[in-house]
Amino acid sequence: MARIGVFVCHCGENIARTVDCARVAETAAKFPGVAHAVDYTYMCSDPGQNLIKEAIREKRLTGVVVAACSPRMHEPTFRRAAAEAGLNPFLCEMANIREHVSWVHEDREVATAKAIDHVRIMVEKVRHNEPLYPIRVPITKKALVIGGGIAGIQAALDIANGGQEVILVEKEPSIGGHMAQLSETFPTLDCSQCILTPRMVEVASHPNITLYTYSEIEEVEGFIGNFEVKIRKKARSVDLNKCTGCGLCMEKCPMKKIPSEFECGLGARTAIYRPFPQAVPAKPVIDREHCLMFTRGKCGTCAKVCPTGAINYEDQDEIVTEKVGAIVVATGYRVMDADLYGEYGYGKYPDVITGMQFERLLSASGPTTGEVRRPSDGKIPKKVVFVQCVGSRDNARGVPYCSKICCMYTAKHAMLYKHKVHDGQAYVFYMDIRAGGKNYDEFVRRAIEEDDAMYYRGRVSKIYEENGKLIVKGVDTLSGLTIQVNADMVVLATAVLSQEDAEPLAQKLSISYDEYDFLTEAHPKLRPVETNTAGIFLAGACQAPKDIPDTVAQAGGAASKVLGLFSSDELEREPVIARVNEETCVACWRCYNACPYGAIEKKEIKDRQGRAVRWVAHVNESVCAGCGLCNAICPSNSVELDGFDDEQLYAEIGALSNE
Amino acid sequence: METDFEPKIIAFVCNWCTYAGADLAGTSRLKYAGNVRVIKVPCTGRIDFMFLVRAFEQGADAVLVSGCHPGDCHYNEGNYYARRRWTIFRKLLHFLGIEEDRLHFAWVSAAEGQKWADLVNEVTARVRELGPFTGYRQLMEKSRLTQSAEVQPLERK
Amino acid sequence: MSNKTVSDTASSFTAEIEGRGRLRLADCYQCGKCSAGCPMVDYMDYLPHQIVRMCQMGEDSLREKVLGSRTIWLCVSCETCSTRCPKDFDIAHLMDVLREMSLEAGLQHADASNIIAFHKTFKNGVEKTGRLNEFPLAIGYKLRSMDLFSDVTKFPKMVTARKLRFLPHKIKGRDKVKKIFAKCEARIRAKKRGKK
Amino acid sequence: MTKLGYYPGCSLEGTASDYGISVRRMARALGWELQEIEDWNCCGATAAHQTNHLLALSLPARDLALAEEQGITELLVPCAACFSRLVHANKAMQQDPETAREINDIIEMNYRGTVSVLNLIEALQKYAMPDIAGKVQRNLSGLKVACYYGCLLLRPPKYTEFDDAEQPSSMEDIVRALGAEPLDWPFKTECCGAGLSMSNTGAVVDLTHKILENARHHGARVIAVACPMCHSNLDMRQLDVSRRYGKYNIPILFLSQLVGLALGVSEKELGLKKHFVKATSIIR
Ligand SMILES: Cc1cc2nc3c(=O)[nH]c(=O)nc-3n(C[C@H](O)[C@H](O)[C@H](O)COP(=O)(O)OP(=O)(O)OC[C@H]3O[C@@H](n4cnc5c(N)ncnc54)[C@H](O)[C@@H]3O)c2cc1C
Ligand SMILES: Cc1cc2nc3c(=O)[nH]c(=O)nc-3n(C[C@H](O)[C@H](O)[C@H](O)COP(=O)(O)OP(=O)(O)OC[C@H]3O[C@@H](n4cnc5c(N)ncnc54)[C@H](O)[C@@H]3O)c2cc1C
Ligand code: SF4
Ligand code: SF4
Ligand code: SF4
Ligand code: SF4
Ligand code: SF4
Ligand code: SF4
Ligand code: SF4
Ligand code: SF4
Repeated sequence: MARIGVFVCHCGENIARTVDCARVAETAAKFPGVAHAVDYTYMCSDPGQNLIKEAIREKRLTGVVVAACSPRMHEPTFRRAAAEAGLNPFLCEMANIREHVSWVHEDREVATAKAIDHVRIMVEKVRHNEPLYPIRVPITKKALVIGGGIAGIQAALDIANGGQEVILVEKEPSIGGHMAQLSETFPTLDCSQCILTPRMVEVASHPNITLYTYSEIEEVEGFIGNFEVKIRKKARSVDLNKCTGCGLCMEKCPMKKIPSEFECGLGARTAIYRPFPQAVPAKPVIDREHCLMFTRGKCGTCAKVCPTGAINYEDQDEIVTEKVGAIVVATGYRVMDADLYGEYGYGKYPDVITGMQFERLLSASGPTTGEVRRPSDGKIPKKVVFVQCVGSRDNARGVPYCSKICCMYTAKHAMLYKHKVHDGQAYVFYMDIRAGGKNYDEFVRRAIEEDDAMYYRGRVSKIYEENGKLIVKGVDTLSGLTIQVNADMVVLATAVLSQEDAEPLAQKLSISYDEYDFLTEAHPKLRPVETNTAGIFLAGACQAPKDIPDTVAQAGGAASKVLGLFSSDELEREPVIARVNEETCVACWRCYNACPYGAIEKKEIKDRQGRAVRWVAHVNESVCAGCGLCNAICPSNSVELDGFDDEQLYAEIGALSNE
Repeated sequence: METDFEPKIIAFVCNWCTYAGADLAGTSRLKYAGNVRVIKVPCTGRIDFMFLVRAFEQGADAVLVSGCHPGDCHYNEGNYYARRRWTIFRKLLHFLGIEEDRLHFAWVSAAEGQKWADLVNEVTARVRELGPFTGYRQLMEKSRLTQSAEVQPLERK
Repeated sequence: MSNKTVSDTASSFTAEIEGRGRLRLADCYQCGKCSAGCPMVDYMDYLPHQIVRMCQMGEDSLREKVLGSRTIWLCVSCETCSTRCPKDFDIAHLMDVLREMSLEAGLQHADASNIIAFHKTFKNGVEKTGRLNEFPLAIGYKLRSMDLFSDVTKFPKMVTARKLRFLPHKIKGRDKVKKIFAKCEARIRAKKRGKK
Repeated sequence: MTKLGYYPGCSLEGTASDYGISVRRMARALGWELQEIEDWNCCGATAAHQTNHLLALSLPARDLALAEEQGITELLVPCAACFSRLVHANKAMQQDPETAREINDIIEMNYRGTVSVLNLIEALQKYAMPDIAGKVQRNLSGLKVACYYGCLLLRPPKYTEFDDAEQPSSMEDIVRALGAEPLDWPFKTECCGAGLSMSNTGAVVDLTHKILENARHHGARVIAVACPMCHSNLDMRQLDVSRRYGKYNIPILFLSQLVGLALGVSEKELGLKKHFVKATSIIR
């Protein structure tokens, strides 16, 4: 038999001015299951709370309804009071008669009637409430960072310096990401490698960081605080423990003409190679697709010359399993293939190149040691055309979004080109200049005002070669003139795209991604580094096109979220979660498909002999966020949401029937 | 139309957006019609069609459902599901002989106190025009006469 | 020509174009790629993207500028612009629509009369016989355009090469073709009235 | 034996009779049977297209409907302008039921959208490649050919669905298979302004000149085309171009003529004598 106590608050005059509180209490006293009903001036004051506590003890109350302000205001207060008096806090509810009643209605009769109804609703709810217990989850204090670009490096270092352990997984043979390829960086023009390499070295030597390069995520299971991750360490064919990085093998390898990925095809590498001289680890890997030992079964030169016997052609992929409590995804981006635009002749004319290739030409460590030379004949180009928005903002053949970084790096390119080729002329075709950021617009203006870059407002329609010149046909919409430039070189600012494997990775992690496969944050403004899967965070260009300052800021944010999570030993969360009745579940998987959090699992029911009998849905408590979608759509009424189950809600609706 | 008819409207609102929006109307001391009774759910995705039927059965003259704006759902996509189902809800109600204007869907965010107040006023005015709802009860009466107990309204608690 | 236009967004010009052409003018973001690649741009009075822009602005004062422009008649429907437009805006089709409207409104540019004469002759021929015979086409065109001398030198060679036939071939279904012409023209007229 | 529906179009019966003749002759040499649509009408070409959009769909729609009635599933349309109008109408009716209804109502027929339209290059790709190389009778080696596509065969790609609209290569493949030497040149898709040939000669001469000059610059001995309008512009207008810009002498061959020559058909049978720029001297 329910014994519910109703406590009606006056809130001084705030409620009592329009609501007849005494009458509310009197009426409530007569509701079925109500054992006690009083009104009082300030329920949240100490005496008010004591009134409740005493009543719980003395009247042996099985539930409490406080008719007062919004639960957003004082629900924790009254639940705490109930708990102190020995009542399960989830048996205490609030009826909102202030924000929803007294403050919004003037007529005393109307307000009092509504207050009575709101109390009746909550009394009915409490009559059907069950005690609930907060869920506690232990936390494994070790973080996984996926991707070793500047985002992953920064996040790993911040977490490690915060005193927690980190595992950094990078799929390439070296960490560094795109930033390692850049020459100098806007808006300050500092040398990219000079600021990046010290951090790469720090990662390698940090006692709290375990580095897995040439490795990929195979499988992720578990939930916040308790993930279990399988990592595939790809066969490197070089024993990292034995190799000293002397480089003899690379010197002697006969396969010398392989286009270097790091140089964007402008330079060559060997089959056993290090992507770039400052690579971390500074040890090579054998590219089995090109190595003669693997393609033809003969060579073995590297093994012969290696002084430490580090070469191992028999090396196999290895799977390691790690337990972690949080994950930071920092897998970065990829640059669009300009082949898509036949009218620009990329791939056909060697002197039509991408922005990333131009970075390599500008880089002191690049294929031309930092001199700007044409790939076709090595001549210094005197007229260079830069075309912005190639593939970006293009609904027809590219992507509709703005890639955000190319306006800035194009201005940088125009500037650096002029610094290197004093008698050269840069032309930039742009649609809009997007330079929002500290010192960004000033930077672009400098390219125009001091380094004489000629900016034309319009797109380019066609590029073709004639007598060794690249004829660029564009337009300047501001003057209404068509423009032809007879250029020596053309640089295309191609769109920033998500990684090719972003979607499968997101699915492994059960995090969401947008239609372009960029990973999605939980809220664009208020939770920009969290995903909607608890315990998984985002950093860098895997979330959206981003420059280095934004990437580093987000990486720091992700790291501090991880450190915050690791600051306690256990997680506690509200017990509003779904539960499946395994007897009635018919395994239709509607809930499984609908749950926005992937909280529903498929569970096998076994008989006594351990044979599988049937499947049912099962809710993972740690993952369920309590939205109740599953409850509403289950065709067999087999899922109930604790705290908002069908019985409770029908009771609440029933409370409104005309007597 | 009857002038002294005071409609009874049941509102299902989500905890994160509309409930908070209604709170804001309160803290801003906006005044609006007193005909709505609020039932809080975690998300509009939690709403079962039978809740609406039950509300009408309990004498509601109209039902109002309101949650977060699309894309702002606290549960990411909960209200997308809800939205998709709303169209079906409408059709089902129509099938049961309930006028479409007795079911209102809206988006009210936590910042839209004024919108909540306006919404309540609009819906109340509209239902006042429509008059009291009797259709569903008549329908049930009819089915009770002609058919077995199975079609009777869900048993009351 | 005035360089000033008074904002008056309550114009029906934009809506009319969009309705006829199933186009959404707002799609164009004025990148100019169409103009940059148009083969006829050197002969035009407005660049193709400027035509789109004026259609977007839609003021009635621009109706005459657009429908009276040379550009819309010089466009040869090569589709270069539509093929390369990053917004998938079918600007070549817009030109079709504008020509149609220009003719109806009687606003066509003086220089366009040659082109229009050619089109008229062409259509008349097809309407009568169901097929086109280029000899009457050439003669008819020359009569309409009063451009009697150009290309005259080529006729003898064409005739000896038996590239020109003097008597038009008439198809059996020419009544059907005639009816198609009548129906299409009636419908376009009806659509135009509907707009007003 | 390959059997194809055939829509010659007005030009191939008139000013481009050499194209028409050579297509038929080439087809015979390849062993194709062409079934001409009975009682076909003019597709409307650019004139209808430019001034009445309903007419521009209805005229070709009648031809498609006739073809369908006559049991044709694949329709060879050698004229690029007709090809363009026919694929446009075809796609518009296949993709949009509302358009299909409106047009069927105008033509008072019921076209269901079952015909697929092929241009000459597509047909050769599909039914003559790659074994055409084995049938070559005449040695064309060393003949430098600039393949000119013009605009209507390729654009807009969403309708034509044929080759790469910016860097096409299918005609080159055929020319190479014939033993000749296709050139790489950037103007192969530039427009020659053919639609205005009669009415705005000045502009057209300029455009034609640019194309001829570009081809000559890249060493073209002949230009191969698959469009009667491109042909009449480049061939007939070459006199006007020469008058204004200095002498040009580049024979313009229809692709069907080139294929025919390679297969050993005589110059006369292929209508080569009808050209303004003498084209009979290209083979020794
Ligand atoms: C031409 C050009 C010039 C630029 N110039 C500048 C500039 O001057 N200033 C500036 O601020 N920004 C510049 N940028 C932008 C800059 O490159 C990015 O902001 C920055 O690199 C983003 O870092 P990131 O770590 O997020 O991504 P990335 O650098 O892409 O790093 C991602 C890392 O993750 C690894 N990875 C990917 N997938 C997986 C996986 N599944 N498992 C494991 N590892 C994975 C990758 O191998 C890579 O190492 C430029 C960009 C371009 C294209
Ligand atoms: C018209 C307008 C529209 C905008 N619209 C959007 C939008 O749609 N979306 C969006 O994302 N952003 C928008 N913004 C930007 C947004 O307002 C800012 O990004 C955001 O408010 C920045 O937050 P903040 O906390 O850094 O600074 P502030 O909001 O300025 O907060 C700083 C606080 O510090 C206090 N303070 C200052 N000095 C001291 C001191 N010495 N001691 C103690 N306290 C101090 C101030 O009183 C203030 O409370 C808009 C801005 C404007 C002007
Ligand atoms: S409990 Fe709420 S309503 Fe009551 S006095 Fe405190 S603040 Fe006011
Ligand atoms: S030779 Fe041996 S030790 Fe030296 S870099 Fe190569 S693998 Fe390492
Ligand atoms: S075995 Fe392979 S990697 Fe080693 S030297 Fe030979 S080709 Fe190079
Ligand atoms: S950043 Fe600039 S260049 Fe890049 S897509 Fe955006 S507008 Fe275009
Ligand atoms: S309540 Fe929501 S989050 Fe929890 S299992 Fe159901 S659908 Fe998933
Ligand atoms: S929706 Fe219901 S019946 Fe279907 S799987 Fe989920 S719990 Fe089981
Ligand atoms: S190319 Fe397209 S988007 Fe650009 S100006 Fe022309 S019509 Fe507009
Ligand atoms: S279709 Fe007309 S406007 Fe477009 S590029 Fe060709 S000539 Fe120019």
